[in-house]
Amino acid sequence: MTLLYSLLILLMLISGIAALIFDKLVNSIISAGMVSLIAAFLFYFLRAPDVAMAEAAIGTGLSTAIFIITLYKTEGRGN
Amino acid sequence: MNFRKILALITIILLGIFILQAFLIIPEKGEIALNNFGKADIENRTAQLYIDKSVNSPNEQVIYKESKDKESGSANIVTSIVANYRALDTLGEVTVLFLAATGLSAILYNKKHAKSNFILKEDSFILKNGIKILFPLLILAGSYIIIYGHLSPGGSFQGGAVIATAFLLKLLSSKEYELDENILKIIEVTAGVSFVSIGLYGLYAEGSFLTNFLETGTIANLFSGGIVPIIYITIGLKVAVELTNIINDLMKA
Amino acid sequence: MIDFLEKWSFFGGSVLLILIGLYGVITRKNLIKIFIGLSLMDTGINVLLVSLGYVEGGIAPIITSTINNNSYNFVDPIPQALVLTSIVIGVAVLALGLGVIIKIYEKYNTLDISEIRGLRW
Amino acid sequence: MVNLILIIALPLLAAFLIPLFNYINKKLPSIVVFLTTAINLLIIILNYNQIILEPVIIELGNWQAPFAINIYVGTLELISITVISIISLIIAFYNLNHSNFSSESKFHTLYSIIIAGIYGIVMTGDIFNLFVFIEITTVAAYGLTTFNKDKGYEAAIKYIIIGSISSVFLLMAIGFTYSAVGSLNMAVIAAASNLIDPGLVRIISLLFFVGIAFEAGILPLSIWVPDVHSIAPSAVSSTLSGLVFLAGITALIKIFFNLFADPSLYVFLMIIGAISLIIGELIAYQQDDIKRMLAYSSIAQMSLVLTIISVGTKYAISGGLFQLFNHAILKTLLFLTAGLMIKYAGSRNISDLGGIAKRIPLIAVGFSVGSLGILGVPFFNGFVSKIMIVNGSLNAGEYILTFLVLFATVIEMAYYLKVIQTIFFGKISINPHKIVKSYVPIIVLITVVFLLGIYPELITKPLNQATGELLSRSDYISNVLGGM
Repeated sequence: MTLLYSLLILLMLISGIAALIFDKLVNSIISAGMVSLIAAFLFYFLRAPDVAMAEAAIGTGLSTAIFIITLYKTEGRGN
Repeated sequence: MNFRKILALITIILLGIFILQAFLIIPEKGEIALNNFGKADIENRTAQLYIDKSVNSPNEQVIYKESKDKESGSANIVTSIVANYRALDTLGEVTVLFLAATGLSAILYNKKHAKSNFILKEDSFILKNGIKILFPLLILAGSYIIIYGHLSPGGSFQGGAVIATAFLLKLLSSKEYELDENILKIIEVTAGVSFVSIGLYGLYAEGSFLTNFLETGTIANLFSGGIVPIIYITIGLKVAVELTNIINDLMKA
Repeated sequence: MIDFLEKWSFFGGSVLLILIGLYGVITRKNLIKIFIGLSLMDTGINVLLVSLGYVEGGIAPIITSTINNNSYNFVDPIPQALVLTSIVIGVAVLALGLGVIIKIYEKYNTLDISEIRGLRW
Repeated sequence: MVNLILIIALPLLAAFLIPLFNYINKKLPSIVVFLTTAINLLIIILNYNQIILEPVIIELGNWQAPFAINIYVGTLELISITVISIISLIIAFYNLNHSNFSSESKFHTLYSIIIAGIYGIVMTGDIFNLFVFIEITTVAAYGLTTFNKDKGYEAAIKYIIIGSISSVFLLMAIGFTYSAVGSLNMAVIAAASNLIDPGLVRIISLLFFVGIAFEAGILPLSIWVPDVHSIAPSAVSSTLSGLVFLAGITALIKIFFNLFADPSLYVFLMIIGAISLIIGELIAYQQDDIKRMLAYSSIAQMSLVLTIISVGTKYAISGGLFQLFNHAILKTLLFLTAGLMIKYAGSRNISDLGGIAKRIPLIAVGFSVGSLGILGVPFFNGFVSKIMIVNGSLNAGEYILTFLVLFATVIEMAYYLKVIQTIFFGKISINPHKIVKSYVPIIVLITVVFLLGIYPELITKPLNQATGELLSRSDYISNVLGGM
């Protein structure tokens, strides 16, 4: 079990770094959403179902959505 | 790697060492330090009182579907903290959300009644019809999560976010769909005012702001917890409306 | 090895995530990237807070038909309540910030802070 | 006795109702906000005599004191909320006529909530609640900054980024404290603080410092201050500079005196404060933009207050607190009058304000009164507090500090007198851009300045009591915890 957590956390850190490195902003935003999603799993493993639901609904869903909308309104308008 | 990045890296590493050493401190006898992972000492934390529901009343066992009239009747202990023991925090949090929505609409204020220009090139058949089916289901799920927030995982924030997501999808799916801002405004005002009014009624009736002035009922019944479910419904409405407002404003910007 | 991971993976990982976010905020030039960094920091602190309240072998703090009384070994509910608050506050600030970003883009037609007067540093 | 929680609850209620009021009449929101601030002042006056006798602890939701959120109002908090309510009333009055923004009702909503947040920061006795109120205040301030459609966005984005980073560290401090102590109540933490490992205390209090100091105007974290203060509408800059800083410093005092009273921390605070003081004054001296100058001067003043308070003797602390309240009153006056002068002249540069006193004498006099008060000229309220600060640092044997304070005053004198000279004796070079009128707020503020200058006992007596309370932590702990 410990190994699973550690792998997930490692994956979270990698996605976090990736979110900052990617050139295309869409990829960054999706990576950041990935971090949130993994965090939601971690909350579930930490026996915090309430927080896991909140993170999944707000962090993964809505934050990513408003990032994408902002991107579309700004630099992504052409694409 | 230019100079600034190296400087930033060094700062971050120093900061990391500074923070991480907090976990390394091994307390001497009689001293306290951070708990190790998995070793949270709940017995001596305020949390134990919340779990036992014994802040004001003597410590008795809380039993599923049997214990009656505990000081805070909700079976989900996180909910009882959010909506009852620490309800002022939650009022503040809803206020922050309200502030963000208000500030955002002031920032993106347009005199002309703008239409959402965040649209797909043409209405996709699958998206449009899929969302037609999904929309009521999401609203239903969101409402369920809010209403059962004091019994099962979930609550007003999660449910409110789900409802807002439903409206987000609806806005995405079609050009014609528009939210009625007056109705949103009415719900917003009603939810916010009723939250504060519930608190003020507690002040009037029991002498303290945000008191649980209703019977708390039997643990784990739908109608239990006193004001907890009522507060949760008002928060849920407020959160849903504010998040919908935020999305709507951003899309119309 | 397993012992080390068990003790450190949550604490160390969440602190590292905060630091990664902070590094991004300091070094990135694009405003959206900066806000991605901020949201990484938020996620990191949330994981840290919840893991400070974790109890080994504990169960979620909800009384249900199987966990039918309060004598079980629950995890700490207070950090969870705090994190719920912090998540919502985080998204509120994020939305406000992104709204401002849209306005800045309207004015300067760029999101690069090195090209925006008043944000260069 | 009226429950003091109302001063937080009523502005929130008013703010939630404002969309409705706005629907009825466009003028109504500003009047409602004005009325709530007036009612708040009334509530505080009704409670004044009781709280001065003994601190009041308000248990929210009827939960026993240390186990849920409670609000603690001692003498220090009482003086703070009194000053806050008076100033917020004056600014609300000013807003009645001077808030012609494109979305006016939203401005009043945000203003009403920021006041509630400031009261909350000052009064709360729970660290997480403190975080929530700090967030309320800052998010409202982000919104208010953007009401300047011209340059407000860049300033706001800077503010948001720094604010978010700080709030992460504040949350970390709260998490660490909870993990060690097992409670979020300030009194419980204070009682347990001797047991915490001293290394951990240092880490936690530094994190708290990073989390709060950005709201208190201490330099390394307050690089947003000059941008935001100079660009925001005048009513907002005076709220931010006068009231938010006051609340931030009060929160810092609570953390460093009530929670973790570790003398080694005071040295750290003193050094940070002294550096920030000198840098602030030197940059202020170079400014030509009048509001930017005032903003840097605010940073310097706040650093001065922090430095003097961290000397730790009774006399020095009273002096520092007195200066804090004086600063709140004076900066409100300065920012309001500076804003009016800018509106009249159509320019923010000091050199363009030459001879403005001949056109709008009252406003120019108001500005000069504020400047002379900050400098500490006799018969102005800043005089007594400056004397107390100098004496306090001398008595404590901190001669270097005394020298730095005097040196800072000299720089201050240079730039404030330069402005006064320009607006009174400069060559008239302005053609009126816009007619401005605002008599009542300025006259009231000038009266308060002279009142406190001539009868300083009005505030020094309760201040001494407040300092006594601050220095006796055991009383604070036993007040909240009762006989535990």
